[in-house]
Amino acid sequence: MSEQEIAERIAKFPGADVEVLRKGQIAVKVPAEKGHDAAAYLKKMGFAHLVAVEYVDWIKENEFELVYNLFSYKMKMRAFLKVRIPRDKPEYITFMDLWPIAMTHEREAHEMMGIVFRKNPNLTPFILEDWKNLPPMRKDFDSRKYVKDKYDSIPFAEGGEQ
Amino acid sequence: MKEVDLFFGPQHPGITGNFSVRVKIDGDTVVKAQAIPGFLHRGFEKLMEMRHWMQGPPLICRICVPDADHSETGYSMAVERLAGIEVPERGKYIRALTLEMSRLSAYLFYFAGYGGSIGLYTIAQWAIGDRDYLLDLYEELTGARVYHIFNFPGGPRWDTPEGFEDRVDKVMDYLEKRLKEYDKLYFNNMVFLKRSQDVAVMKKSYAEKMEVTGPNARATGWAIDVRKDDPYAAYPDLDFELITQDEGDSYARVMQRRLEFQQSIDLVRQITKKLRSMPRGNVRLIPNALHWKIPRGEAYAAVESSKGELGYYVVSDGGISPYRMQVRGPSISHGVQVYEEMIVGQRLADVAALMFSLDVCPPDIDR
Amino acid sequence: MVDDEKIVSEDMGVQVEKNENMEMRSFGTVKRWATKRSLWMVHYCTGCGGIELAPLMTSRYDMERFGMHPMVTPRQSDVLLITGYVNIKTLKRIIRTYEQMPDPKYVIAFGSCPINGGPYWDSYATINHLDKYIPIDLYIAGCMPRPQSIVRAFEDLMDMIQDGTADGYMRYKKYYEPYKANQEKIFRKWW
Amino acid sequence: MIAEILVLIFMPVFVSFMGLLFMGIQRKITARVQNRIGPPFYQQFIDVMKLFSKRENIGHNWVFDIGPIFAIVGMLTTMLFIPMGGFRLLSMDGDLIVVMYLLVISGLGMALGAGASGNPNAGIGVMRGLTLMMAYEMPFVISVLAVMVYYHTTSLAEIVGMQSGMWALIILPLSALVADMALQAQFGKKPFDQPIAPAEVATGPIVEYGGKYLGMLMVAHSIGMFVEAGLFIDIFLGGGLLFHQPGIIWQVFNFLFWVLLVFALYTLAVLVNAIMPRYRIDQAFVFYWKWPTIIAIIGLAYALGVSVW
Amino acid sequence: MLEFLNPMLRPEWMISLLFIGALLTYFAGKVSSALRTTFAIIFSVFVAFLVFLSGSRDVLTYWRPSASPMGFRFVLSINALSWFFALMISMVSALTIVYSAGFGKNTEKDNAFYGLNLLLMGAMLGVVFSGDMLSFFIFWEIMTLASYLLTTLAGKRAEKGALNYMIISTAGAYSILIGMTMIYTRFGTLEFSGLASVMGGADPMFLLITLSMLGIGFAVKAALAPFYVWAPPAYSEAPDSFTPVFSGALSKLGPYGFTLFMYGIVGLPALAKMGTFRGISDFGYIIALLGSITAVIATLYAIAQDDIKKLLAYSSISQLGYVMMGIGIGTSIGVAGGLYHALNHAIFKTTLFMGAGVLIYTTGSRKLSDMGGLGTKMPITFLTMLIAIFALAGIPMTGGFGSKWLLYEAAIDKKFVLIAPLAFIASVGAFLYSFRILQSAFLGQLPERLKGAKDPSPLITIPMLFFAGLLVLFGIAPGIPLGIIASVESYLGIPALNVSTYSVYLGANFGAYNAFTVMTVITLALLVALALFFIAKKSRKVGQTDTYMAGEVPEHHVDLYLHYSMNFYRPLERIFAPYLRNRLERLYDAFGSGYELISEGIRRIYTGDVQHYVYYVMVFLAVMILAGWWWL
Repeated sequence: MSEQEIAERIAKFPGADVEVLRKGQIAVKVPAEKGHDAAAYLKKMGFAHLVAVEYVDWIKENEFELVYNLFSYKMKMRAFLKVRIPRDKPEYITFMDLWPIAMTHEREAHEMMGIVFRKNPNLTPFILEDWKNLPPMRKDFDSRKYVKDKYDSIPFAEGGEQ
Repeated sequence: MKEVDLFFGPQHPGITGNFSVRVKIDGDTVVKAQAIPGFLHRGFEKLMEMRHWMQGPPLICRICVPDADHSETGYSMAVERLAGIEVPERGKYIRALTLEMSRLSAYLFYFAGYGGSIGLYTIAQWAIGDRDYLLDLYEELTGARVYHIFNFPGGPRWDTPEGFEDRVDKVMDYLEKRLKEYDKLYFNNMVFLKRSQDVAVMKKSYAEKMEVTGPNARATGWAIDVRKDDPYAAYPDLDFELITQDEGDSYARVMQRRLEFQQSIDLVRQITKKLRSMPRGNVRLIPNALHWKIPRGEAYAAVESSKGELGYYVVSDGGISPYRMQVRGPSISHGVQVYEEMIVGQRLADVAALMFSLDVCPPDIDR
Repeated sequence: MVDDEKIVSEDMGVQVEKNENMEMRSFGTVKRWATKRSLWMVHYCTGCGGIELAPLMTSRYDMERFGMHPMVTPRQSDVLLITGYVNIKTLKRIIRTYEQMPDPKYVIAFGSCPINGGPYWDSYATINHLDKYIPIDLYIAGCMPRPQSIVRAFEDLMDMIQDGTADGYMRYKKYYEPYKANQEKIFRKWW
Repeated sequence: MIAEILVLIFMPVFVSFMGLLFMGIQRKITARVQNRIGPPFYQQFIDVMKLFSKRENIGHNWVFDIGPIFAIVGMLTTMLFIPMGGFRLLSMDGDLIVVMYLLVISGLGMALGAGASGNPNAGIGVMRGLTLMMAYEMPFVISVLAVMVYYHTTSLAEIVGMQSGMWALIILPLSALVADMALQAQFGKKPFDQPIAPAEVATGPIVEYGGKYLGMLMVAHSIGMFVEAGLFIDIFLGGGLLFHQPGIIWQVFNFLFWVLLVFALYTLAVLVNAIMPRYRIDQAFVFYWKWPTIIAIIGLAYALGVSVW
Repeated sequence: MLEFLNPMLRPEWMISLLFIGALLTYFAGKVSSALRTTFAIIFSVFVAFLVFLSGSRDVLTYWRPSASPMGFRFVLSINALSWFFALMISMVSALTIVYSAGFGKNTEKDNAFYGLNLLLMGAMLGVVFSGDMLSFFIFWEIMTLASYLLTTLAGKRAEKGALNYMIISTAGAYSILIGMTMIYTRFGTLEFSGLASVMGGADPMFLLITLSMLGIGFAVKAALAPFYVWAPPAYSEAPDSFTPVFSGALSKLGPYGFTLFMYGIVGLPALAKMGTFRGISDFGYIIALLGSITAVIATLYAIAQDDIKKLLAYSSISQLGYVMMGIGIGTSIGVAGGLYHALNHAIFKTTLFMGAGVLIYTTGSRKLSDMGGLGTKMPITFLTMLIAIFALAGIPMTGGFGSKWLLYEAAIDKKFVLIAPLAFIASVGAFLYSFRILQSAFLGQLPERLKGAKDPSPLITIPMLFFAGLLVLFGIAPGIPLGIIASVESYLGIPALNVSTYSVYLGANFGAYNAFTVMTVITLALLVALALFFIAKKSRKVGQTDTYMAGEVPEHHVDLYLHYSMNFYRPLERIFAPYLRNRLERLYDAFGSGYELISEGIRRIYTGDVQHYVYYVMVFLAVMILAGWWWL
């Protein structure tokens, strides 16, 4: 099956905005409220594997984009299911019921981007420890400034040049 | 509850790298496990947003230390896809050569790790010692032992030196010879069989459910491999069949690597044969390294690293550096959730052994 | 938990030993020779440099020739190798491991990252100057340092031990307060 | 009398010296198996010296201190009750059973100290050690019993004396085989080093021991090597008596031969150690209670048959 | 100096004193608890002292021989054998009463507790002092009843165990009764001295049957396989301050019965007539084999216990198996080993149960996994229990080694290739379970809630220290107890053991054990080790949570638990679980539940408290016996 045929099949899902990116990669944009249904639809279609959950901070649009990176071993095809959620209220529903492994990916997205996934029971600190600042992957978190303020300002314990 | 807390890691010989698993044990049976990653977190994804496109490989190769070439190549491929660059034929072969050599050295590390975790230090010494021959080749080819920074967007940095293929073949012969000795010492060792057979069985359905990839998935009988499913570099032209095991236990996982080790040797030989017959010189398309703008869009590229599918999702807003880059480390599935679930009910003695047999690479979880 | 607090503040405080000089004169030479010829490292891969320790232990470089080999727990060890960049989460464990080691103890910082941050100089997750938090006896520059340079570093450390200049553990006691203050700025107090 | 006392004083010193030397040589041998050069043969002395000269030793409480002290006490005491080559030492004042019980002091004391460190790894290590002890004692006791039944004595000196014609190894080969299997676990070598498995329990009982504590344990271990191997030699290899003429020269030769046998036994264990992974503890237990025990029972039946009928 | 006590050094005095004391104590308790406790201590310690003093004498007492009804004569006597056991019993009982006074509880039950304890002590002394089978049996029954009642004092929880105990004991008692009747119908006398002269001539078949019948009764008390099922629940559920007596003293009456009848009355030559196996009687061999099997099975059970008292209960069964093994073997070495082990067991098991009581009192739990790290908080308890455990494990610094050594020597001497390995493996198992106590209770991490734990009052620690001291003394000088045992052996007509104060020597080509040399060498080695230890730098002490946790910081983890004690020997348990599925217990349970139904029915009819009934009956019996002696 070619990319076009698959894209047409996906496009049958109401509200789906399908785009063939390149060989073997299809992007599917759906409104946030339909994300879960679309994922279920894609899973049924054959995109049975959740490779990763990617998250992008589109600060200019004031939106977070969640990219569910799906793969079909049968069709040898990747589908990027994209949903956008508002930056002010970063909340979304978990996809754990479809793919249990989504728990770990969402845990990471929660920590790095501050997105809360409803019904995910395990949004505990994952990689960072005692992190009190803005979630680090957000565009408005300035790593260089943070380093300068936090680490570079510390004096050498035994004295000496900064 | 009186289940005892035991910490495996971060400072523990029973752990791969800098990682921690807190297990609760009842007697010597694990009843609960909690993987604690993050000790190697460097924020690559953030750092990449502050680097140029071409500054990627020097940084990104540090994601998984024993298997650095796959990290570079994955990133390079994602950028190539985004920019629409095609690597020259010879470049593809050299890329595949480095990848397979990287796989070999990672598998040697794997043999050493699993051997060490069940107490066979001799195999650890042998395997790491033999790995040095591969590192020598790398040094000759790239100038570095560990972080080669060799595979850039557009192709490898330079062509192979004169006579390199012969030296590679020599090392392959040596490794093949050594593999027979490994068989005697290790893979046919009675105690090794006892320790690994029927331990921590991963069923195929479970592997599919939890998105386990790479050799771990193939050891359950699930024939998946990015090299076949989403071919890259020179792999479409190379002749190899996927190897699978059916049992899915620790033994199958180790034997999977052992068989793939042999396969990789064969692949390297195929590549060197081809490289000899190819005209030298054209290995790379060189874009403007310092001010290379890549059109808006996003791309994903995955490579089959020694641990499983290592993927890069790169987003560009048309600027000189990535707008967003995200890594899908292979260990994110089998290192955290799968490990936590699989270790429950196993013996304390197998906590480390399972960690090594799954080949968890902590930095690709932490990034 | 309460005990720990007491112990650390009582015993880790400023307590440079009085008979330091006497020891140097009498048994010192032999003791220091023994110490330098039997440096046991903590088995701790804090960063990517851990990968080069494996070749170091095996046939080509074989550090056991110099009596060095990895030990499991800090109590048994003499040398703490900081192999590479130091994440703040790891830094805490490094400090705890370091404090659990008995004197004399030596710290070797490995690669360019602990010196000034290396390629991660602008990363929010790694610290840039390790010697702000624990005393370092020796740095090995490079990324990654080749095994030869590590061997060289150990030889240098041995020389430093022999002439008594590897005094990190004493400096840690002397500047205990500032070190602790610096550590406290990075993460919440646990000691 | 004075000569005897001198021997009694000399032996512990000599044995701990030789033990450390042997351990150094064995590290070298292991290194050769692993394609390495290995440490110098005197490395073990440097290590012990360093450990004793540590500027700081970290302990937990007084029970914790008991561990290494008892380890040395148990091993020293046991050693003096074992005939060593031509030297009988105190073996007339305690027989094989006394020795086998004295041998326990060391381990039990160590277990006490380890437990007092409050580290769960130590507790698990001790559990593994005791389980392993129960495992290997079964075949070991049966095979030693075969010797005791065959010679109808429990006195070590007597057993050694009665083997002047022919070693028990030749008369009771099955028992000797089993006892050597048990020796592997007594030495704490793979595949039976579960108590101190680094990747599993982080060296188990000695997890908290460093500095002088570890130094004392190393000394105790070096003596223990002689005790365990010496016991085997006395029971199965005729106490290493090569020459049966009286005279101090021959006695010294006998003693040297005995030391050589210890070295050979230890080397055998080390070579097996180098090429074996370790069992899980329950596998080790089942291993010992299965075939070695059956072989030992056959050996015992043979010994009984020969001696009674 | 103590001559004025001489008239009282008679068994009837001692027993009467205790029985009177029992009554006095019980009623004094109605007035004042302090008075009651004082009474109890005075009576018991005084009698124990009397027993100790009477050791030098060989007293044989007859009571009203002519006027007794039906021609029975009640005979009480002190001889080497009975004195040896009486000393053990009185020592354990008296010091346990002192020990229980240390807990200072004041409940109505305590009156019964002290009264019954004295009564039990009297009954036990009665058993060992009895010179005829009738009084032996009567005292035996009083003893059983008293101990049953004492067990039920622990409340509801103990009822089932106590009932089990009672039922099996009753069955055993019937068995004894049958044996007794058979002997009486055959010979027309029940006096031991008379029987001793005639039993030897009886035909082997008759001897086998009577000895077996009696043996079943004794085996029940000695908790020999397959009769041990009552012991673990009864020992473990009995009140904490009674278990020491139960396990330490009362259980020794089984071995006493065997020794008395096998060697004191029937005698070695007659036993040999029943058939021999390598020089010892078949009967003895079977007993020895059963003993060693008991030792192994109970050890395996003990390893798997988390309940400290249950662990010790199984350990008691196992150690009694050793005792029976020695007595069964019946050679000079064997009997000496058996009796010595009985003595040792009385001492160390009493200490251990006392220590267990202290631990339970301190921690409020019987589960080993609830304790931890108490070694530095309760050093005296720790040290005494440590010594007792060393004795239990047979470490050659304590008395426990000597007896085990003798037992092995006895087995090896006779080339018993079945018994010797079993005994040895059970002893290795003893290391395992005894270390479990140490590790779980005294070592490891101290739980937060036990931060305030400290050693108990001197009343409790002094008996424990006394026993621990005895164990060490025996460890240095095994000749002291073995000398007494040698005299017992010569009384029984068994060749006496060749002992000097410090060493045991078994014969030209056999082993030797010089405790003094061992102790000297250990001391010297200790000096060497201490020198090594103190030459090096003094160590800095760190807190218990400053321990290797793979670099992790404990404060970062909630509900951290670092004391490894639950399911301590899980790998072993996993291996043995299929083989130890309590098959025997289930059989008995089926039997017992039927019986329970019937007794429940009977209880309904009488509607009173069974305990009281039995207590009154017993007092009545005791009064009758006393009256019978003094006035009939």
